[in-house]
Amino acid sequence: MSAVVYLDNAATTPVDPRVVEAMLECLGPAGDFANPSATGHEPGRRARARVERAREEVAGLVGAAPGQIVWTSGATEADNLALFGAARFHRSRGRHIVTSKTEHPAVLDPCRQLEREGFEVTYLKPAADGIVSAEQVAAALRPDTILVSLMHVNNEIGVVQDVAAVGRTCRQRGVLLHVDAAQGAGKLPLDVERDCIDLLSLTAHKVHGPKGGGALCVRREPRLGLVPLQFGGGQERGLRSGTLPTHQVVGMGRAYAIAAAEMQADAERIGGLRDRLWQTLAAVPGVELNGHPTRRVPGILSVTVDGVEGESLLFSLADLAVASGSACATTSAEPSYVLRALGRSDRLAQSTLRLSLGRFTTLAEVEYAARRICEEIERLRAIAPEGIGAWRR
Amino acid sequence: MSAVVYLDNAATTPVDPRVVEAMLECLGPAGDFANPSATGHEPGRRARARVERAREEVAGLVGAAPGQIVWTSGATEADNLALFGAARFHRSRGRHIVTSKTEHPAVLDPCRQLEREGFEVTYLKPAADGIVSAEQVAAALRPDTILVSLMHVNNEIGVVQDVAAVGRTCRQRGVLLHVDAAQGAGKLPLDVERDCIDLLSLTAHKVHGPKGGGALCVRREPRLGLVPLQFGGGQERGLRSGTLPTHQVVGMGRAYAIAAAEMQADAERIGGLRDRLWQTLAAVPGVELNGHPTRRVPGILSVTVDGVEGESLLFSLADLAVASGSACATTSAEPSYVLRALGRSDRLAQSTLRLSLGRFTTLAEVEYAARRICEEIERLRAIAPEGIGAWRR
Amino acid sequence: MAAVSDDLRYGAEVRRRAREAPGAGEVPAGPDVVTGRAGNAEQGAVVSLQFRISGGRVVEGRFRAFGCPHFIAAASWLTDRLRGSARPDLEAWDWREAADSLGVPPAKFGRLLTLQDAVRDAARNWPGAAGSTV
Amino acid sequence: MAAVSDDLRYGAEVRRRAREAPGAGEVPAGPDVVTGRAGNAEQGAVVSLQFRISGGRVVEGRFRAFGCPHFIAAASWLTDRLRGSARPDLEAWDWREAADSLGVPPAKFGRLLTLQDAVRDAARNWPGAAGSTV
Ligand SMILES: Cc1ncc(COP(=O)(O)O)c(C=O)c1O
Ligand SMILES: Cc1ncc(COP(=O)(O)O)c(C=O)c1O
Repeated sequence: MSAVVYLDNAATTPVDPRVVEAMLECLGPAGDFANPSATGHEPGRRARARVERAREEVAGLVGAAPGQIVWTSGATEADNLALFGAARFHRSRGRHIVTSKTEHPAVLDPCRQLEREGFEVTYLKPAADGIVSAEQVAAALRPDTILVSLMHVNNEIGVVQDVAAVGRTCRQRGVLLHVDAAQGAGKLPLDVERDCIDLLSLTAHKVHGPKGGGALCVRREPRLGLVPLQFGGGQERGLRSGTLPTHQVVGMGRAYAIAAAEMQADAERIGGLRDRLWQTLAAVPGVELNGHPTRRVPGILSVTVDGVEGESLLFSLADLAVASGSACATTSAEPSYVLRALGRSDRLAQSTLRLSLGRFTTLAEVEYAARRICEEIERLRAIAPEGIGAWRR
Repeated sequence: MSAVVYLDNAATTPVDPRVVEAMLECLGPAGDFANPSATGHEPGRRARARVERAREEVAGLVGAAPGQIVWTSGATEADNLALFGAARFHRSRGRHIVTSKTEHPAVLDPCRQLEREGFEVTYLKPAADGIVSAEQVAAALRPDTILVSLMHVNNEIGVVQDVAAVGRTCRQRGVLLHVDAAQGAGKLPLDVERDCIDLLSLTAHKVHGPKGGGALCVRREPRLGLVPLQFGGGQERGLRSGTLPTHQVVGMGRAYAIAAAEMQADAERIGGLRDRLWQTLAAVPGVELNGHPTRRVPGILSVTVDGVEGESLLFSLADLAVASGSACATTSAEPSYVLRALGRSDRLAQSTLRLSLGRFTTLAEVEYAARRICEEIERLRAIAPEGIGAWRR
Repeated sequence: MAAVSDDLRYGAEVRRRAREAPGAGEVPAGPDVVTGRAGNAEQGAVVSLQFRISGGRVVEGRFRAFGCPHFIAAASWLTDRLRGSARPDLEAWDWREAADSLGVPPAKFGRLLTLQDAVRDAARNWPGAAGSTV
Repeated sequence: MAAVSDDLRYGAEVRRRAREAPGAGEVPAGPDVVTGRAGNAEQGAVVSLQFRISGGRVVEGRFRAFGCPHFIAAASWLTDRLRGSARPDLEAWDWREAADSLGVPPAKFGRLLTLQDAVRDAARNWPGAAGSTV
């Protein structure tokens, strides 16, 4: 086992041992491993009952009814199903979509594909603090706008959008709202009813559930039509065919139930650790926070370090598992498009660390990480030529 | 725990404890749980290494190179990606597709959707033994045919198609061949190179791997273009975006490696149990085998029982987990379209049991099941009016 | 190998009757026995009912059935239910009573109609005139 | 907290030099010291090289670098590599030698060119005429 301090919980989290336990109950020959669609026999009915309990757990976390949950293989599939499904179903009503420049690729790439299929997409530019205002959204709506897609919590910088305000705007204007809540669900309260969210993308693995488990929460009343992405056995009311992976669904349910119960305590503890980390780093000249200072999820801290080259900083911190750009994409030397949209130069975007904390992050780890980051900033600056960056006041 | 004898391994299998062990190594905080795309840090590289090892294991089972494997959420997604991906990419070359009437819904339903999108599909009718001949396929090919999709092993009756002969035919005629090997991979030898298979759908959960893990094996030389179903982070060379579920992929790899090593022994043992079951049932008047008598996978036995109503037979066998129609679909009273295509009447199609065996099926279970089935056939016939069916010679 | 959890598509009484089939078989043949049949194997439901009549009333009933568990259970239930009935009772018997008593789902109502047909057939075959005391 | 497995994008020598940066710093100032600079922070690579010259040959080298691990490692490596070199050696030095010796991937070749520029710059700044014995 490694001694690396794991601070990449925004990329993925370890599965909570309580979730592992629930998953294990659905795997081996003695467990509830059966096909939940095989309700003609008892093992199938037991698996089905577990899947339906998980549906209640996931729905419960976001204020939805169980019947609104469509299981998917993750938020990428949920985002794709929401965007392609709604756009293709409603294309006769209009072909304009509104989103933002700082969405996850699981939203942006389907938007680009929809552009190829004849849709028009407006990409809103957030303010320098990462926030897209409801007024900006309202101003972008057109008579042929059918869908707005705005994320809840940004995966790179952790800022939280005011999806409730955007939801009210969209509802008034009769436009569907899709929210990618991959990073926020289970960490901050969400309520699809109160916030007028028509489509909500969820994933298990950002909140100590299994990777490969997700859901799209779909408005039921009035019924919202979607064209499926995957056709076959007709599972999930025909919206998403494919054998339901009992252990994955059950793991997601357990992870969401735990998140619901422990959200406040986790948020306080993790937020406290993040503040501590930030206080230490903020004392280093030339270190800046990315994104709004207070409208943020507890676990994500994005800092830009002037006067230090990003790849060398990461290399030097090999004892920390941290991210630079979006860790969801395959490693690439491209500067983060999110930080660019916020106005960071290419150089500064590349000299950015995303430190993301989770339920298993300890104070000792955070203190170690803070010390190591300060050390390496100092070391790299010491070997750099003078006059790089603007950090030496 | 239940005392039900599980004979529904064609619907899904329990996960082999050795596979569970491999999956467990990728779940908890001490394991290789990281995001395999996060190769900027060591936990990510460890996860990536495991994913790549699994890719070799899965490719190895079907004679492919690791780079041909695209991970999916199962065979449903693999089938959809193959059909939609190839059809949409190659639509300028032609819009005709050939398949059979006895394919899985994960093939038939995308075909129906493609018909709505302007494609034309020929559905070949197999012979009464379930076999579609290469000559039939050849005769259906047209100048505008771009794709043939034929399954390897049928999920309801277990017959094995001669995909090698069909592959040679398609290769000669320059038409792509997709094979759904969900039921056959790991149970019978398969070789995409030798058999000229351009696209091969795989799933883990029919061979004691986890549900929700699958792959599409895609020909590399010459490169075969596909339009993705899911867009996002660009994983899997852009063909299938979404965070790779390390534990699922690793579980599939382990399941396939075990299947490769134990295929022959499993086939002999399971085939022997199936023969034993069949010998007992064949002695009952009015019990008939569905599908070709010898070209079959070891684990699936489909029998039609004349003079007994299907739902009551299943109900009476509540201590056995067996299937009647296709267990992949949600329970429905429709007679199986596969058995109908083979010429069975609605009544006889409904009076059919699919008994499917797996690695954990024991001789005692098979003997118990055989006895119970004979008992219930006798009991139900005893309470039925005279003259139902043709079974009393 | 027991301890199987119940399939809730079938109510408790349906389960018991479909499993044990009380009343299955024939009434010993005789001039006091009336038979009613209905159904079609191709449509998945065939039933024959036999009642022994005494004093113008059913004193014993038996059934044979080919069909789903609800259908078998309803036929079995009928053999009890119609004990003591006179011919007009059989003529008036309505399948909805079986649906209510046994909790049969709407998808199966057609089969209960088959059962009603068999009861009507038995009434038609009632020995002698209405009210005859065999 | 050690025992980290190695990141194989970086060869062993690159890892050692990028971590320990042997040769980082300045040569004590003096008329026998030559400096070469190149690069641009916006493009992610800036280097300055200092060599102390004696008898027309480099006798000591130091570097400062802002850039990726390969770039830092290559600058460090140069301070050793060019010891004993005369001005024409600096003029002729080719970045490919660093690429080969350190196993630098093609995506990083541009940065090695920056390093070559700095070496050329040092050659231009060589004290006195070619062959002068400072
Ligand atoms: C905001 C956001 N949306 C979507 C995704 C994709 O979700 P998944 O990993 O479940 O495919 C991620 C992370 O990967 C994310 O952070
Ligand atoms: C022949 C066949 N194809 C496809 C599938 C669908 O695969 P999955 O369950 O992995 O979605 C199945 C079984 O469910 C199958 O038997």
